[in-house]
Amino acid sequence: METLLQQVINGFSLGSVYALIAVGYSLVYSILLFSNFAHGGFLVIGGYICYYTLAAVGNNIWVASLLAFLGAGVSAVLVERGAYKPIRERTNVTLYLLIASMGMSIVIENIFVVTVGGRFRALPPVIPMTPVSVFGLATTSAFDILSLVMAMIFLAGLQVFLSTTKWGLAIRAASYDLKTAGLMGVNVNKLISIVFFVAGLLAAVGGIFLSVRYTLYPQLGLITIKAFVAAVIGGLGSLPGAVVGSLILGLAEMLTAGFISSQMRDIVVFGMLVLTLLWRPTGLFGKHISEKV
Amino acid sequence: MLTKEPLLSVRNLHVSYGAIRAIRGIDLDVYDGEIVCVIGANGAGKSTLMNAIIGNVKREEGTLLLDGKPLAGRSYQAVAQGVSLAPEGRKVFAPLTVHENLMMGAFPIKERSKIGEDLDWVFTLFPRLKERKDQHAGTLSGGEQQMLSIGRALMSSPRLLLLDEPSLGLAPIIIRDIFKELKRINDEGVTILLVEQNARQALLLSHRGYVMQTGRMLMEGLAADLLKNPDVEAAYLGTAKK
Amino acid sequence: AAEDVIKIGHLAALTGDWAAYGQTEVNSAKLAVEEINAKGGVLGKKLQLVPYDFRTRPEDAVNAFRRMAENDKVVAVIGANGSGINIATAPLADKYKVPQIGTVSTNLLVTVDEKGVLHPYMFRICFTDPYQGQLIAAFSAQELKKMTAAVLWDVGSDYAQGLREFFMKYYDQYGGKVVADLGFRAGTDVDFRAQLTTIRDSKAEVLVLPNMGKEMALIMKQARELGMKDIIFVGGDGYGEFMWEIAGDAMEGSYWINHVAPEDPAMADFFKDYLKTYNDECKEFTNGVLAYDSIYWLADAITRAGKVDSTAIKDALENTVNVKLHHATMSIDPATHNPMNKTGVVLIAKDGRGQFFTKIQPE
Amino acid sequence: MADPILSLDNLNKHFGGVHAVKDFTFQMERSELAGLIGPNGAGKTTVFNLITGVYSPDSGSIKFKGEEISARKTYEVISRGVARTFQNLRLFPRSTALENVMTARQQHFKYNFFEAATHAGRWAGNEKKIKETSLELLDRVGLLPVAEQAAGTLPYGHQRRLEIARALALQPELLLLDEPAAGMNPEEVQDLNGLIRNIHEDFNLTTLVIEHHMEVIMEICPRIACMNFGEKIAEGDPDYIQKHHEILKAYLGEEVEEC
Amino acid sequence: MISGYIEGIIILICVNSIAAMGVSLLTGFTGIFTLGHAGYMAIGAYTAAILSVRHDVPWFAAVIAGGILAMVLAYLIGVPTLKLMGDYFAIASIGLGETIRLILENWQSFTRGARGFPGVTNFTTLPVAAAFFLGMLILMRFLINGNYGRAFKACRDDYIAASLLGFNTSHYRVLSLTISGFYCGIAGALLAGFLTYLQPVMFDMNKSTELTAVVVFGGLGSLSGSIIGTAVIGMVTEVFRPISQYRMLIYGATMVLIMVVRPEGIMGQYEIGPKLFRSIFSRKPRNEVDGAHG
Ligand SMILES: Nc1ncnc2c1ncn2[C@@H]1O[C@H](COP(=O)(O)OP(=O)(O)OP(=O)(O)O)[C@@H](O)[C@H]1O
Ligand SMILES: Nc1ncnc2c1ncn2[C@@H]1O[C@H](COP(=O)(O)OP(=O)(O)OP(=O)(O)O)[C@@H](O)[C@H]1O
Ligand SMILES: [Mg+2]
Ligand SMILES: [Mg+2]
Repeated sequence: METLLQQVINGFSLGSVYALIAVGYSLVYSILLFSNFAHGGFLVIGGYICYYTLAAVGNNIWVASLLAFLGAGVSAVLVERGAYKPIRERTNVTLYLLIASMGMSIVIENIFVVTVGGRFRALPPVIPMTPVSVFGLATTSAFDILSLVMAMIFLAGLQVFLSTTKWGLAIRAASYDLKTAGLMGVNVNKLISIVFFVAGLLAAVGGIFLSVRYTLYPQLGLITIKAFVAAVIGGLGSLPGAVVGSLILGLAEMLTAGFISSQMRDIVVFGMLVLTLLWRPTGLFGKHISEKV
Repeated sequence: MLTKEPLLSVRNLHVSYGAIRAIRGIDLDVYDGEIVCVIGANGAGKSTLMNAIIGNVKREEGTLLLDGKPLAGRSYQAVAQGVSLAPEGRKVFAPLTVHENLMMGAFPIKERSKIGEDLDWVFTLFPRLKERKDQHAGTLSGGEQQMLSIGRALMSSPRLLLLDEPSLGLAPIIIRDIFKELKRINDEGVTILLVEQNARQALLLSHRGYVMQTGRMLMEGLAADLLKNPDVEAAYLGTAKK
Repeated sequence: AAEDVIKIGHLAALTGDWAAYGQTEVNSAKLAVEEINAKGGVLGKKLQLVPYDFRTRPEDAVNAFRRMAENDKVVAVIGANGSGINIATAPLADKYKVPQIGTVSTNLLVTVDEKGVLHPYMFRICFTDPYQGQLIAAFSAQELKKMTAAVLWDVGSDYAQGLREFFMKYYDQYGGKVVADLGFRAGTDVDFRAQLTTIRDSKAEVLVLPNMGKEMALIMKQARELGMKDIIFVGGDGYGEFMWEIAGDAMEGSYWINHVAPEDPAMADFFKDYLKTYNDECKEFTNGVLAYDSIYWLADAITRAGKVDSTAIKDALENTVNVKLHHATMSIDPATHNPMNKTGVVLIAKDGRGQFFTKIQPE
Repeated sequence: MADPILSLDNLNKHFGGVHAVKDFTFQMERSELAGLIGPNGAGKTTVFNLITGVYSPDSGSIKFKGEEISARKTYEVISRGVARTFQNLRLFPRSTALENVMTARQQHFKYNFFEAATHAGRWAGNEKKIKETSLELLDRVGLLPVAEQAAGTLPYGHQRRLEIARALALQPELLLLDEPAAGMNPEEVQDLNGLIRNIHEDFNLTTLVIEHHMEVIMEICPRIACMNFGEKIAEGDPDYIQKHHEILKAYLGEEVEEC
Repeated sequence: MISGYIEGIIILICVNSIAAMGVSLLTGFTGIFTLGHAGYMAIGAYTAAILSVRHDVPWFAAVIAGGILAMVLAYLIGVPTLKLMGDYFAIASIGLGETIRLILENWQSFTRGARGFPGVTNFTTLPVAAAFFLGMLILMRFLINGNYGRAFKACRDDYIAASLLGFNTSHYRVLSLTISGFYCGIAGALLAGFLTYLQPVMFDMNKSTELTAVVVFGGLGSLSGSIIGTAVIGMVTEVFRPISQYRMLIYGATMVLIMVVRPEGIMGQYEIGPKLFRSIFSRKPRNEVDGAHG
């Protein structure tokens, strides 16, 4: 019983880190309808900016995260402007964007490899890691609670923005048809830049949390694959789906590793992904609008 | 009725798609308060002209003025200047509901009360849309989508309304209603530039008309004159009974 | 001109997941080359290092090896930091008759194939998986006298798989009992609390970690967070000083069975020079030291061969007896091309760094 | 009707709260040319979708050549001899006009996988025939000059005709045309009328046309059915339809009264 | 005589091209995007290795067996999963590819796990690789020219329209995946014979990504494009070998650059052949048409 509780808590804690990443990824997906594999890169950028600012200004997490948010957000916008915009202006086959984003993720990773080296670095414990006991039965840490809360705050904020403001509506319209959205008077490029900025910012939040919890190195972005899987389970483009999918994935990983087989952890994860999709081809929260002929 | 300065003036417009030169030097004027229609065979470049005016395709060459000021080259800026287009092929936002589509049309409008009024107006114009307020636009019938597309263009309260084949796929009675309504909108001060295959009805509605052929302007004149022109009659009006 | 330099190839992962280790290796080997050249080189010729990346992929390494052997005409190759790579390049070393020294390639199959036939041109400077596995088992069972152990290892790593296998074998022989044997996958797994919770429940006294540094550090940190206060961590040569940054206090009291100790007086100059030259500490010091000494070993072999000829160098490497290097005195078993009787150094993590604890050498 | 090729019996289809097709009964005799009209949203396209298996009916039966096809998959229906065009164009935009037609034409010239992979056996002969007949069809709809142009770059009216050619290439027994004249000017509509008539005569094809252009329907369709709100409200010859009070009110408007 | 180094590069390009042809059929011609085809290469590689080393099966038979097993597996996986569309299939295919690798890692008694499978004979010499490459290329070109090719493209461009032209689209989707599985299986088996040693990491997601990447920037729907793409990427990594650290940076930048400069890929949908030359010399307009999302 205690073990189960502990594993469930472990699962939520892992899931909440995935959620921070998955929300940003889903946000970009929801507008450009492609999987931005460079998302992991923004996360790493955020992590390194935070690391070096902390070193430079002494452990002031506020300044450091602010700079990290800005830096990752701006890099995301620059990547969009430099690499994606020329492509989407010429074609709407999203596969091209996807390959460009894969290339971009390799570029970002290796920029860090050649400049700061491949070494593993750890952020000082700027986010409290104090153990928190859950009814004396299991332990978690302040950190985990904080990351879950952060994920929820961002989710709620974005959700309100998307469903109640006219810019949110514009994002949804643009995700279907950029050109026609332009005909409605929407400055599509500006809109996309905003979306990428927010996504980059979210990635930086994830990057800081990941670097504090785990460690920081150029390949850290790899973990986003799991977050993608989570987002797909939840339904691509759906933000609540991204969060729910993340929590489910985290739970599944921990329970499998704890009770079934630690080696089979990923098999179960991917098996679950496939089964979910076979049951609901657009994920748990994904909308499927049948095409009218 | 005609003022001296045209509301929209197009001079020497050129547009190409790769090697295809879709528009090769076109001049066109639309005066404030007018309804002008452009007719021409398939592939003449009518849709390209509309898209070029609103900045949906890149203009290669040419000057476009709206009210004497340069017309912006990007669609969102053109919309802000008071131009709006109901594009060919409807182009409704399929995953959004009818209501959300109309709200997208009202994107440049700031005052909420104005949006509400316009919405009511569009709904009285197309009662079917009101019935289907919360249906996803992608599942509407062809004609319903056409109504939505026109309604959406009206929602931005444009000074210059561009319509690319508004009658496409509509039932005769609806076409008649829409043409009547266009007349009324026009009377209320909205200038209209119209592309139609339904040339006879369009000319009947319009003040002036242009005839396009393979990227060039073949003719222009008062609508009534064009209707009577034997060449136009033979080529574009058909021998439809009247 | 070209006659005056002796080219030595270096296969090192400079990109990808192992980039940190590979970069340190190249830096260290370069240091050795410069030192030797400053003292006049070998046989009156200067050494020149030709480092190639292999993207952590065997098929890339194979091309790199061919290029070194054919285009660059290297006389010998050191590296790579990964046994799998060496297994893939071993047939090429034999074919081109270019000797290769594995730096941290502990898999048995690097020097002999699975039928026991020796690859005449493959050597290694480190000890082997069975030997290191035995050292860990002996240390846990005999020195620490802890008879229940858990293993948590990277299923995707050949190194971890080998070490775990031999640890389990010898631990059993020494009378110990493995009460939990759990896996994970580096790369996408960074959270090990599920496995650790199971290990906590298994009441193991020792947690054996046959992995790379990042994962081991994360495991220790997360174990302490889960309140596993008493379990003793024992690991292998994946240890690196950078782990302190990640795991912090959780490192304290852990033991590491390694090739070398960072405070080894014989290595002090090297660490100092490294810091001076690269303005960075040599934190992946095992890789650094072994790459550094591989160059010295090679230089010695070339000198003994008396000519710059790959086959002669190979013979000289094979006949290495009591050659004094910095971290150890080398003798090579001609039958297996493994170093003989290399003592393991046990480090204890204390006061923020790895410190010499004891030497072990089971029979 | 003696031996109807197509027989729709009491079809019903709901979408959420919308009763798109309601107790719809309709039959077509072999080689008949009939029209289907009705206000926007009346359910005409849905009837086509039901026949071709894009949707399955909530209730009712669809018999084609005597066989019940309402539970069949789309491709199975098509392979039994039905072809259609689309209200919203559905060409393969990146392929050339010729390829578009050939893709449909090949359904009648099959060869097996082995022949395809080795170009042995029937491959060469069939490929040649596929191309020849496709070119003929393109010629027929007047698109031969643009045979090698990517379909997506053709003007709208040409794309509509290409769709007809592509549907014909299937050599169907029943052809369903969904607003073939949309986007055409009166002159072109006249050509289209001729085309539909010719096709109908030459291939002896059963044809059902949905149109809002009265000059198409009234001129070429001896029998016309009219729908409103999913129901069939009238059926008869053009004269009958043009005078039908309800149709005038709901669909044609007074304008037709004038003439 | 060419040097062994160049020979090695050519062999690898031949082998990778075979896999790329398979992915090209699936992604370029059928419009199904995959990120897991390294898994099928792994199946082919391990089958060929185990058969030839443990059971003394002649290498040629072992290679074919590798291809066939990968094909069968692709079929079994395809039937349920090809119901998924677009990115959903792509992300699921990551899972499938990784699962294959995981099984190889965990089934140590059979595959020796991460420590790798050594001792395969070096049967993939240049003539063997070249012969397979040519044979597989001809087979694929033949297949694509004609009914099957048009059917695949129809499914790619508009699967609703395709089914309304009488194509059983799910049949063609599965067929396409099955054939591509065969191609990747053969490629994997040849890789085993080239390297003589296998490790599961060789077939990780990076490998899958690379396969799809070369197909996309060769040009979707162009077989010769896929081969050119493979060669370009192979050359980029080799040419920049001396600046090892920057190599991957250049590799990634190349990927981005090709997409930005020529989003339709190096070859667009054109093939090297008489048609291309005719279209170059007659200067017929080549304009791009927007396809659907995805
Ligand atoms: N995206 C495109 N790419 C290439 N060529 C195009 C594109 N769009 C249009 N064209 C070409 O430009 C020319 C003009 O087309 P346009 O659509 O403007 O004609 P139109 O007068 O609107 O015809 P229709 O009456 O059929 O709508 C045609 O030759 C057409 O083939
Ligand atoms: N998939 C769907 N989901 C929800 N409603 C649908 C769907 N398909 C059609 N409808 C509704 O069913 C009704 C009938 O549509 P249908 O397309 O058959 O009309 P139609 O007679 O072809 O009209 P038009 O002449 O305008 O094309 C419409 O009101 C439409 O909104
Ligand atoms: Mg047009
Ligand atoms: Mg319809």
